[in-house]
Amino acid sequence: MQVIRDDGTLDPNLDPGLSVDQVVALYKAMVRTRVVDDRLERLQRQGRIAFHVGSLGEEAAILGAAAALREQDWIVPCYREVGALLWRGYPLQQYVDHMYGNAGDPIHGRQMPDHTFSRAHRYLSVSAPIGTQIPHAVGLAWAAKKRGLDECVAVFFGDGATSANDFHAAMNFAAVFETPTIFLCRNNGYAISVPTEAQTATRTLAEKAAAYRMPASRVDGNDVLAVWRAVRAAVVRATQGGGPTFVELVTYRLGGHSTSDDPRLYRDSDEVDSWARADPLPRLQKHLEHRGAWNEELDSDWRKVCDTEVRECVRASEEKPAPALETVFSDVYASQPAHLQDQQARALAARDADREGS
Amino acid sequence: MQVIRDDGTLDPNLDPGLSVDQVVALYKAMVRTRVVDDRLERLQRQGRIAFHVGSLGEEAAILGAAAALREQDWIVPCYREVGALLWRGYPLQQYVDHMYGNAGDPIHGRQMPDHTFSRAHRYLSVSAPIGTQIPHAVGLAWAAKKRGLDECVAVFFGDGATSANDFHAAMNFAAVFETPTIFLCRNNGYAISVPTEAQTATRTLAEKAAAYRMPASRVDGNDVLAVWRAVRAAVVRATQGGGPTFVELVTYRLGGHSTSDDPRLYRDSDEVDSWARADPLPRLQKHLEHRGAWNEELDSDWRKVCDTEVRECVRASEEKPAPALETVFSDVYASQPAHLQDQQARALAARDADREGS
Amino acid sequence: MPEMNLVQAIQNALAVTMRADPDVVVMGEDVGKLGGVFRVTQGLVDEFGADRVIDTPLSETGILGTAIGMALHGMRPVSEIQFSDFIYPGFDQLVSEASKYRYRTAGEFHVPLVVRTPYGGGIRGGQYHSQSPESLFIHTAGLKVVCPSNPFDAKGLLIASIRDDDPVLFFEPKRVYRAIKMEVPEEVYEVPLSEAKVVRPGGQVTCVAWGAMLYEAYAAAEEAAQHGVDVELIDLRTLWPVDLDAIVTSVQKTGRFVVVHEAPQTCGFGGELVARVTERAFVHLQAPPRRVTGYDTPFPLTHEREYLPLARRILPALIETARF
Amino acid sequence: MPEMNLVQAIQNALAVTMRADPDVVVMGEDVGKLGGVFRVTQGLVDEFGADRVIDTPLSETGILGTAIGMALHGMRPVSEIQFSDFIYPGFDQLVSEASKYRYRTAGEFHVPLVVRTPYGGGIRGGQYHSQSPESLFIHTAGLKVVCPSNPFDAKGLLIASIRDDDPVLFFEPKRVYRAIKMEVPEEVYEVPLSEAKVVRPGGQVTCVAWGAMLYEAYAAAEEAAQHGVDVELIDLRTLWPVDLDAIVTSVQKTGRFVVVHEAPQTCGFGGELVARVTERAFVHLQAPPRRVTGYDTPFPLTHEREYLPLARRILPALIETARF
Ligand SMILES: Cc1ncc(C[n+]2csc(CCOP(=O)(O)OP(=O)(O)O)c2C)c(N)n1
Ligand SMILES: Cc1ncc(C[n+]2csc(CCOP(=O)(O)OP(=O)(O)O)c2C)c(N)n1
Ligand SMILES: [Mg+2]
Ligand SMILES: [Mg+2]
Repeated sequence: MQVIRDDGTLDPNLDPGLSVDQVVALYKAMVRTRVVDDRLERLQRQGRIAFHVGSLGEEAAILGAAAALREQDWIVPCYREVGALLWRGYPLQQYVDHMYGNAGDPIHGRQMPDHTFSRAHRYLSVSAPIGTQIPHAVGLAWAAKKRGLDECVAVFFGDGATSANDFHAAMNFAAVFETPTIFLCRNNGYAISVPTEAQTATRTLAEKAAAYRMPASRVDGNDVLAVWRAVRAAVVRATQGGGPTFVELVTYRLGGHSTSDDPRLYRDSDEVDSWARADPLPRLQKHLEHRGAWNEELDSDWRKVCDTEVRECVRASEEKPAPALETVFSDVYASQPAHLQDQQARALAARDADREGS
Repeated sequence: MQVIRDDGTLDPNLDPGLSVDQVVALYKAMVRTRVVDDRLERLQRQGRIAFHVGSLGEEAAILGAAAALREQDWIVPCYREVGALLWRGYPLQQYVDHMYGNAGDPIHGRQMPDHTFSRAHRYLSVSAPIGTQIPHAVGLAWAAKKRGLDECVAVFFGDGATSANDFHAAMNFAAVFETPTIFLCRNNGYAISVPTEAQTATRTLAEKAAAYRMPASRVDGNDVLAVWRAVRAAVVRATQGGGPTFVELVTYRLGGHSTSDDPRLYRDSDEVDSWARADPLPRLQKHLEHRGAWNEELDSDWRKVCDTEVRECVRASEEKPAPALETVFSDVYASQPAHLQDQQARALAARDADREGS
Repeated sequence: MPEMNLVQAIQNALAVTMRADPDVVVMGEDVGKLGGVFRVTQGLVDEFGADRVIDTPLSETGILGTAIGMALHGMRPVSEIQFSDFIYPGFDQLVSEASKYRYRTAGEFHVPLVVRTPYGGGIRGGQYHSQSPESLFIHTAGLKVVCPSNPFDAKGLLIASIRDDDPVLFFEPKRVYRAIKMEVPEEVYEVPLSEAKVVRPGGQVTCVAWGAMLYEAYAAAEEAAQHGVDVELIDLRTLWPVDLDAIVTSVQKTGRFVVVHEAPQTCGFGGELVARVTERAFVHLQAPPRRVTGYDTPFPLTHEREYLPLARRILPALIETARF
Repeated sequence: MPEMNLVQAIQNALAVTMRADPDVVVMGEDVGKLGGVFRVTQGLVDEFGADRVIDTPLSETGILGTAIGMALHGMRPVSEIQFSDFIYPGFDQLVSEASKYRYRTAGEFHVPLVVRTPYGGGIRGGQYHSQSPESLFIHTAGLKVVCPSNPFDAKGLLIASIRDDDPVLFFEPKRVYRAIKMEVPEEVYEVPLSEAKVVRPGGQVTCVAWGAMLYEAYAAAEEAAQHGVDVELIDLRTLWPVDLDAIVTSVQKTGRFVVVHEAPQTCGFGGELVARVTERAFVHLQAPPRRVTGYDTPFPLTHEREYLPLARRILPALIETARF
């Protein structure tokens, strides 16, 4: 499904009817996400942060979905969706602090970069193991239903995750118990080096929903309005007691899997170039210009604003110290048991002895 | 799909064309399986064996499939398919010895009853964890393919197993790597107390194959010729390089889940009665009588033969001693490591000390 | 006060907690109409309905993974794993998710989940209906592990576990389910976690056990007394975080330590206790600590009574340790 | 003789074994064109083709479960788990199936499977790219566990593991992958399993380590010498079945024992070794055995060097044990 035509006009039958301001806000969020991404990638190259996993080329899939959800709806992320978290107002400074694992990092440098979360923004915690978040989204939605709350839960995962145990269990439970869950499969063409064609024998990932008798749709994931439309439809179904929906967002990972990856080893540049021509940002920009709501000047100004913002955050983050060593030993349990008190005491002693030593 | 009509005649369009002798052999094997089942159930009631999990009502699904396979094809069992193993000539005495876990048990009483296997009969080992055997069947078939052997692999599992991790992984790998695997799903209506309708939101289990783009068929599992036909078709496809097939065998568990179960707690007798009218044995018997190849006298004679045979085996089994205590400590590794030599020595010493004690 | 066996006490603990707290739900395979294969949840679906006593599809990944999601929302799910031998398909959700969620969100999210599961041998269950996998979970930081030995403790510990804000593995000694009865209060009460209990005071040898093996250790201790060996027996009740002080205090007195468990010896919890006791009470030790455990083999069927560390294997260990 | 780092030695071991035996295949996520995320399998697909160097879908259950099936047919699959932190989705296949198949078929079937997986910290991998789960597999009867510390041993141990008829977990210290180079023969050779190696003879304290921590223990031992403490350092190489005699012989000489590992302390392999040493060499022990290990928390990122049992934490343990 595609809403934004190549000439920038909208398919009148599919136009979800967002106001210009809404679309401009979406576009700005997509640009901001990309600018932040770009800065973090440079920082990693410069060895100033350890790692980054970005969303280059997938911004429409991520932001379009985030925008289609309501404030009370939950987002259960994979690891490329920080754009959705920022869309909900998560402070950029806090995100950058997390990227540095410094004293400002809400989790005290306990996880790798890009492992964000925020209860205030109804955004669960990023976890590295593929697929584990999918049953959480079902349980979360199930709980909302049991507690009679008007909430639904959108969970992001990749094409590769459809092969995981947790995908199968989660899809089955959601369908059997009719939980208000929206399965957002970012089919970006690859699971690291493994192309989607090698991940499954099916032609599409939407086909997989049939095994659970779950309604499914497949949309152009680089068309932010098509994404918005499909996800909003799923929200409506979920809130009307229609149960779960599977949405395949067909997109492409324009960058490497992460800063640790070298995609040249497994895909050729022609493929990347052809997808670059389907980049969601220019497509939306064209539409906005067509609507007379955007132009080059506004664009470069906005990019500058975003870049300055992130540079400011980086500067601030680099001045912050490491988290206290004590933070290694807290939050394992609600209260610290004796064995962790011992271990913490010994770790602090070792650290101090060391300092004297050196 | 149904081949044997209610009047005992065959649907000419679907008749797989088995000879009378072949069908009689099948019928006799089904009866033998049931007689053995019945005897073992009684023995458990009498406290002479610890446990039994039977196949009452599912004999057509099991024997029809076994008969459709070729000698060189492998069977990967769930736990109700001993009928298929006996069909391949496994000695009944050995099976009964296993049921007693005595010195004649090939695995020295290391597993619960009904955990059979036989390399000679190309029949893998029954394992209690649901679904774990399914990826084995895929790997086994994959190996045969890699080694250029004309073998295919049929794996049995239940309706409940379709919810397991291993089912999802195995179906996906089989489809992606086009292994000669035949997925035989015995849909007997229940996973212990959970009806198939509560196991999945789909109307059939065959639908699940769509998630892997795997060809699937759904047949009357109480019609031994329909089962034979579907499984043989899958064998042909597999051996012609057509890859895996999913076959749903629609049947019903007329008995309890196992001798530990009490089905009255979760299903009413009307349901059982209506399925009892679809019992595969009378249906096949009627067909054979129609063919003039069978009658009441032959039937009761054969049942007597089977019953005497199993009683003989039971008598012999009950005279055999327990396996040697040493067998607890062997076969953990190819050769016994030091720590197990120690533990064995201590166990034997404890046992002897005990004997003196008492 | 009514008499209850272990099954009834656990059933009662679930019922009283569910009455008091609508956020408590029970989920698992066959927990509804059937009441579980051991009938522990029998009757609950009649009182609380299928929305709170949930028969799930056959997926431990789903049972644990969706329960974690419910817990993240603030509910208090009690998941049943039919046999602890079948917990492995859901192992990842416990080890990678439930155990680490609080840590990786600095407490912003936590997982008040209880996983009930029957464990252990002695019911002719063979390889896959007899296992005792507790040490795998004790090794996993962020999980708590509880194992009651009697109906009174079982009810109090289960209520405490459900009210606890961290994920708890609740191992039920299936061999004890209907073996003993005792008086259990009808009302709600807690037996605090991480408190061991001296069930038999003694001065010469400290013996630690839990669950079904506690009775074997007790029998062995009584018999040891006939041989003039005075054993102090401790019921651990909560395996992790363990009440190490209770053990060390006793060993400082006796100078001798024997630990008993069904699980295979190697990397079982016994080894950890021996190591901690040796580290904390080395100078008091007058004999090598001893482990009486299952063997390092899969769990057998016919010879399960030889495999299990029953009284007849514990007794010589107690006497030899005392006389070392 | 060519110089190789750990990555090259393992790559070479796979190549020479695959040339010699058509039944050896390599399978896992990204092992083909990409050559694995650590490039260990780089180039193999070019030499052996996609049928023997198999990029699988993203499923550890599938990678291990189908490999077991291949092994049951007589092949010798080498499965790669991209990080040992991600082995849990396939845990059931290893613990319930691979480990028990020989036992439950009295040897009629067996599973010659090798599971290669990078483990351990020190590469800024945080919670899910740093774990050391060896004790979970050591606890599981029927599995062998190997962990090389250097290129020469890695090649010989991997070849021995592939030729071994039992399932082997082969843990690769990712921190060492490119950290050291040494001469490694081009030809096929084995380093026998279950043989530990004394890498530094000494008389006062026995120190046991493996994998990446061996280098930390070595550095600490050298520094201890400056303080007049003479440490005997043993590289375990195979963790299970363990070469206990090598350890006990050394402890009988030194009377002192220190074990080092990255995994969390509780129910880690160190506790098992302390227990066995205490049982076997109690009368020789002149100081409490010590464990220098990871802490009982998830693996942190920023403070990973504080979390790891590096030389600066091992040294005081050696000295205090020697001077106890
Ligand atoms: C259980 C598990 N296995 C392997 C990995 C290593 N890994 C990290 S990301 C990834 C690929 C994921 O691909 P996909 O699901 O398509 O998400 P994408 O990165 O393309 O957004 C893999 C294999 C992991 N994190 N977890
Ligand atoms: C992983 C796992 N979970 C739970 C069980 C307990 N259990 C044994 S049989 C069974 C039901 C299986 O149902 P189905 O797959 O339909 O096979 P059937 O018994 O009906 O032939 C269950 C839940 C198990 N053996 N393994
Ligand atoms: Mg992808
Ligand atoms: Mg069934």
